[in-house]
Amino acid sequence: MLAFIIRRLIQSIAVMLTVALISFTLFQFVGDPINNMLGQEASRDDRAELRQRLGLNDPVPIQFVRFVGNAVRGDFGISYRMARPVSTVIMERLPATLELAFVSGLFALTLGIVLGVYTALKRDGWLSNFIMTASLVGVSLPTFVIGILLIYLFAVELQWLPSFGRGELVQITDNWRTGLLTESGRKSLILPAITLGLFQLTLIMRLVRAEMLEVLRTDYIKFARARGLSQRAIHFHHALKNTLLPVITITGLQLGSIIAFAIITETVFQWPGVGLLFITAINFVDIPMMSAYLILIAFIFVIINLIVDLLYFLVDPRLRAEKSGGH
Amino acid sequence: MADTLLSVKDLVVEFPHRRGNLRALDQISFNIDRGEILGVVGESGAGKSLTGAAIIGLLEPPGHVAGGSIELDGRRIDNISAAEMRKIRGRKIGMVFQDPLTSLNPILTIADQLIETIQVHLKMSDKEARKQAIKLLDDVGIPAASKRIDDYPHQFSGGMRQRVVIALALAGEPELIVADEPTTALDVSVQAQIIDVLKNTCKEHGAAVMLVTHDMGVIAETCDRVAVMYAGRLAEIGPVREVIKHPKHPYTIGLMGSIPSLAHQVDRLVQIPGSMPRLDNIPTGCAFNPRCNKVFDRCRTERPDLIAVEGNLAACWLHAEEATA
Amino acid sequence: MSNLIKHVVAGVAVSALALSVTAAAETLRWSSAGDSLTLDPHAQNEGPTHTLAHQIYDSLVFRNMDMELTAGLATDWYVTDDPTVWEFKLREGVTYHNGAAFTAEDVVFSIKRAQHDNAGVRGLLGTIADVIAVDDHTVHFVTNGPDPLLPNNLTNLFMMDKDWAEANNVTQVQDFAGGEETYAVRNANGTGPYRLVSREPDIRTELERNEDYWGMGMFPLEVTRIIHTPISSAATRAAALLSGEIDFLLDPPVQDLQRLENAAGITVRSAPQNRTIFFGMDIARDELRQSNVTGANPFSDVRVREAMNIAIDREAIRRVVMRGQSVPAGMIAPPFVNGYTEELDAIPAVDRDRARALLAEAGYPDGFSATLQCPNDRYINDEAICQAAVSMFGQIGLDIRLESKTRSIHFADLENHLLDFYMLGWGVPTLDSHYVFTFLVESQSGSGGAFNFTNYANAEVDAMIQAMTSETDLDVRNQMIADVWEIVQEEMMYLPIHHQVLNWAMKDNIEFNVQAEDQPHFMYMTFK
Amino acid sequence: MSTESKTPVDDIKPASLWFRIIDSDLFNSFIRKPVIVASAIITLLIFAIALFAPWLAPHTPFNPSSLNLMDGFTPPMTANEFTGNEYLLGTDNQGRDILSAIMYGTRISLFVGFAAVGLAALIGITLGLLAGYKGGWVDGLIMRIADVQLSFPAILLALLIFGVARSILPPRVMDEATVWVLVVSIALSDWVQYARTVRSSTMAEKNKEYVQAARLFGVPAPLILLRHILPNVMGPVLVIGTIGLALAIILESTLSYLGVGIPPTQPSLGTLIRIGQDFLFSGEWWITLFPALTLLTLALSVNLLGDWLRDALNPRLR
Repeated sequence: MLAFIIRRLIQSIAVMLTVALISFTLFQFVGDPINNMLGQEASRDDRAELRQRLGLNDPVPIQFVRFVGNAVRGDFGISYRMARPVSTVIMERLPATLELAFVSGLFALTLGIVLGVYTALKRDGWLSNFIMTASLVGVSLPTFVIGILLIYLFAVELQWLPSFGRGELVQITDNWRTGLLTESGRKSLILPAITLGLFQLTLIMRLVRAEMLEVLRTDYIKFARARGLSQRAIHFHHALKNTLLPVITITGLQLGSIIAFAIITETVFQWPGVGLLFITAINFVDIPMMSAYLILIAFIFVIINLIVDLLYFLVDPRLRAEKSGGH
Repeated sequence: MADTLLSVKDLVVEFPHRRGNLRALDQISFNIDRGEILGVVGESGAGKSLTGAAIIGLLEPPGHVAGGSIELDGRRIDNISAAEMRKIRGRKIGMVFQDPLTSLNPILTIADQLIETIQVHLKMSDKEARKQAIKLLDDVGIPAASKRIDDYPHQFSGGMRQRVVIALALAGEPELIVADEPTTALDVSVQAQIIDVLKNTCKEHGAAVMLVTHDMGVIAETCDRVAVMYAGRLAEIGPVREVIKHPKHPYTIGLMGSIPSLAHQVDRLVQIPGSMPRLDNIPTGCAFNPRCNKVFDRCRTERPDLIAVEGNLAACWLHAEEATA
Repeated sequence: MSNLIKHVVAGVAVSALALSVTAAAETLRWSSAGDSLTLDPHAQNEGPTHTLAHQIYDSLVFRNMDMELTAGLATDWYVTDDPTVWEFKLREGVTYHNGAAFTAEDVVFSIKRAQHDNAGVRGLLGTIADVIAVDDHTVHFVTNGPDPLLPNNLTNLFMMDKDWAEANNVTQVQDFAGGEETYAVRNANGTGPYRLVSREPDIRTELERNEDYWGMGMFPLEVTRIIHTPISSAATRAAALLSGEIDFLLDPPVQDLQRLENAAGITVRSAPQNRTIFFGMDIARDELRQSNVTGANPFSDVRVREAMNIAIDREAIRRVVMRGQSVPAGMIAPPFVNGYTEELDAIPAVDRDRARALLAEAGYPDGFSATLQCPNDRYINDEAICQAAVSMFGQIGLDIRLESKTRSIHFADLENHLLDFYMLGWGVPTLDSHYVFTFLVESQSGSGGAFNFTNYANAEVDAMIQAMTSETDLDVRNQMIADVWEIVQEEMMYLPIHHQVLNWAMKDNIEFNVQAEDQPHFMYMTFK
Repeated sequence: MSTESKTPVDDIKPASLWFRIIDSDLFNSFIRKPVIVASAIITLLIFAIALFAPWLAPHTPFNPSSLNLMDGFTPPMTANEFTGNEYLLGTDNQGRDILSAIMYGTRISLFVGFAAVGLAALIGITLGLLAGYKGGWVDGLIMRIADVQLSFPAILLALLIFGVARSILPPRVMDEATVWVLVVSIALSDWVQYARTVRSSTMAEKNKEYVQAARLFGVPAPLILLRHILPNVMGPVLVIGTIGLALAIILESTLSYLGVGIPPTQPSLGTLIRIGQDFLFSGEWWITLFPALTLLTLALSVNLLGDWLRDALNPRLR
């Protein structure tokens, strides 16, 4: 067990280093921050001098070592654009993204599992077929189009739900402000969460359905039937549990993608999270902000992967036995 | 004569197919008495397993019973509702599958699966059910049953798992166990043990057994009677000694002749030229007629019914005159 | 635009408007694409940053909603007998939001702070040699040579409290490389009409009326609370106003103006903006970087430039791309800039036949290929304008490829002199043509020609442009301006497209005129 | 077919994918589902229109000099108020005929989709076969690379690759390479699926007797992989590929939305939608609606086909 965790940790660190290298290298190529930091009308001398002070003239390897060293300490420097420490800004914005990702993940997961199980059990029912086809519509349109259509319908035409932002927030800790505790906050969450979760919902639903169909064909389900167990016990006690095991892995990765795909949703709904921060950073070539975001995403992925592995470990008795050396 | 537990009459099972219905079982008739062990033997695809599945009501759709009847304790069970059938499965008829490695749910403990099954059929408290479960495991020969009961399936060897499967099949105290090739997937060294366990525990629990197998040796040692199937039809049925010593159907004769020693298995009849016809291509008359060395005209046009010959029943026109004589 | 007063030199004290402040508490929820970058008033020289600063801080003078130079913290200003010294009389009895008094010492401190290396606004103060507090309410600005335009450069220069800055260790402007953020980035203590209640950068900024404001009674000040939420997506911005979630939208997307105008309860107001959009060409290189012509630079032939100039259908761009929201331009300066004339701004007639003939004359009967570089998120419909232009150039036989990029990359490429043919927009905050010349026409040397990427260099023109800075005789100076414009129009290294038109969309109970600098001073806003 | 007409219907093991495709069961399950037949017809129709766009389209939307700006924003089947021109599906903000733009745009989108899927499959299959067949450190290395790749979601990866390409390629090259950069971006974010599937199938296949026998006969490894193992893993690859095609087309349009896609002078379907969505509130609905409907129809049909194919090729679900 310990060996397993250590091995995974080492792998994770290797992944993180690679990502750091990639994101660092990338920004050696992209845009020039100086132009954004100084106004359009600054003179050439001003620019050269700022470049020198930011260390942009140092050899690349030195810049990288400095970068990794600082990153480990959570120091990604000062945002070129906001003139504030990147890590502080990200910590302020992260709760918004996590809240959105969490709610849309929950939406995708619960509805995805319910619909997946339903369509698997009623494989040839008209409602199942309808759900299966309708779900494809959701993945056949780009997210931004869906978001704009939702805004048009629910915000502009019906005026039921807000078109942007997080609504009223409640301060919980210094950095964490939540919209979940106010009505306007919850209302503001609905459209972005649906927009963001729709794609994952379809994926999870289809995955659950396929897995469930596979499981329902296994011998142990047949044997359970032959023992006269009730339909419910077979579907939900025996089949569902086995179905959800592989779903955990995929869903974990999906949760990571949700955070990344939030870039689009946050842009459409002006959701003040890290995705919007990233897009703004790209436009302003705010290199410290961009690299911090990339590393953050990779970090979240690595953490989710670790958690998924451990969860799998706890849930699946076969793995547990293997890794702990059996009886 | 002991009383009849199961009575199968003219059972027909069909699979709809775009080239017409395929008859997988064609007018099968036989009885099983209480406490009796009936062996069912035949080549792959002869319909042995299908017969078992039809009895317990677990035909894979689109397969379905298209004719005849199945009676348990004098009550028809082939046309009852799914809910009623569920009450019979496990409680009246238990089933043992071929592969113990896949028959057990990998993520539930043995206790979970056993207790759940017991409580579905018998009114028992958790504590009683657990006691009963341990007893069942004891019965099927699991050492240290009270400790091992909380293990997961993967912690048992193949043979041990099949014992667990037998325990599970017996958990609802059924009167009939359908054992579908219960030893095929197992290591040769434990096959005999498992057959013993099956035979003895069923006897102790008063359950009759329908034992589907390839293994004539097992049939000879274990069964009271044996049924021989060919191309979805019953070729011959009778007491085990009679069928082995004095087979009446040319197919059975070939079958017995092909076995140098009884310990051998019958997978393919090397001594009879040709192979079993496919379901969409069964000849008219006797299904065996293209391969039969005693074939005559009637065999090619008219399908023989089971005819009583010296204590056996055989579906062969060779015996038609004897019977009527 | 003739009614716009073109005060360039002399300042006028604003006549006190006898207005009673309405008691009704009005909260204004407004939005725009971008947010202020920092609360530090001297750190950035950028529109949205100044917009917020104008609500919280005051400058000595500012441009009101009609672009008139208006008295802010200074009540009077004039050149002393020494032409290199400006005297500013300061308003008395003004206090900061924290209660401290505003004095001449603060002016000296603020100007010195704004001249620091880290200050983004220091470019505006290049001519100031020294600032001296004569007494508590008199300040002298000493300039390097006469600077008749000095007050024009002070409209976005905000006054900070020296004691507050010292107490919070923000006597210097934030240094980006320095590590920590400074107190002034997120906190403010101004003398302005509104005080800061809370601020989350890029998310939400809330202000409340400063009840002790010196301008109480002089300005309407009907808005008591201001909540700003930036929205970057154009469609969402429009949706927010349509759904009633905001009251005022600074930059409605032009394509949605019709829809907003037609919506019940919403009105759109417009005015010409102080910004002209144009194409520039590198005319000095021997050979273009991206062209099928080798060994020659087609853009260096004035006939080619003229052919391209008359190939552009500016009227079609105005009508279709801009939805009528632009003024086709013949010069790079809007009407309220000193030096503007209608003759210079007249647009050439579209004449494709003559354009082809000119090209043939120049030796390109079959046209040539080149690349046009455009930003796609800087100016109103910038990319669409370029696309339209490419198709118009195509119609006279030129094979122009379009490359559009985000503004940061576009300007970086420009800055690095990588572009043959590019789009640029230019505003004239000083309202004087010299600003245009020194950035766009003067040859690249020292501080001159910082945005002259055409590489146009004409020593005679340079001399005239430099002479303008110290010429105190207005008529002579204006003649210089007219002369330079004539040369610029002849050389055609720039192809002007149009002057942008500003549109502000708001609930129709709001009375608020569009300011040509795109700077809303919310204290002027009134409600029906 | 004729030689196989006597082939018994069930449970004989087909020798290869091609056999399975020709096998009448697949065809039958196809014919019996009208929705699937319709999807296939629509998909083929869209493919054909895209392929023959230069001959079918009424205008040449990618030639800027053929556009008349004054034709801009012409509603469908209505004469333009200045020029009097009429277009079946209207025009966009540049006066481009929407119908022709859709035809050409679909061509680009499909090209990107096919090329990306092809490249992803090529990389994925090669690495998957290698990992599954060789095992050991080769396997370990390839799967670790896959892990790193997975920690970057597709969209971020594509943004990154695009950013790098844009800065290191000279502008002229980049302009011509945009489509290919997009293809590579999407392919690199998508190959892992193929690799994983192929790897596990390969590991299962390589221990089968026929492969062992081929090995004993001294058949070289590449030949074993190509002749014996590859055909057996093509089924799942085909399914992933079909659904991947739809995903690639959508991803392309999303990247366009974020500003790193195909330039608007030669718009793909996604770019058209992105341009058009600016005009959604202003009443020019046709600019975005028709391309969006085309994309929806195409992606839906392809997805339905992929779905059906997955079920049909999976013997356990048959």
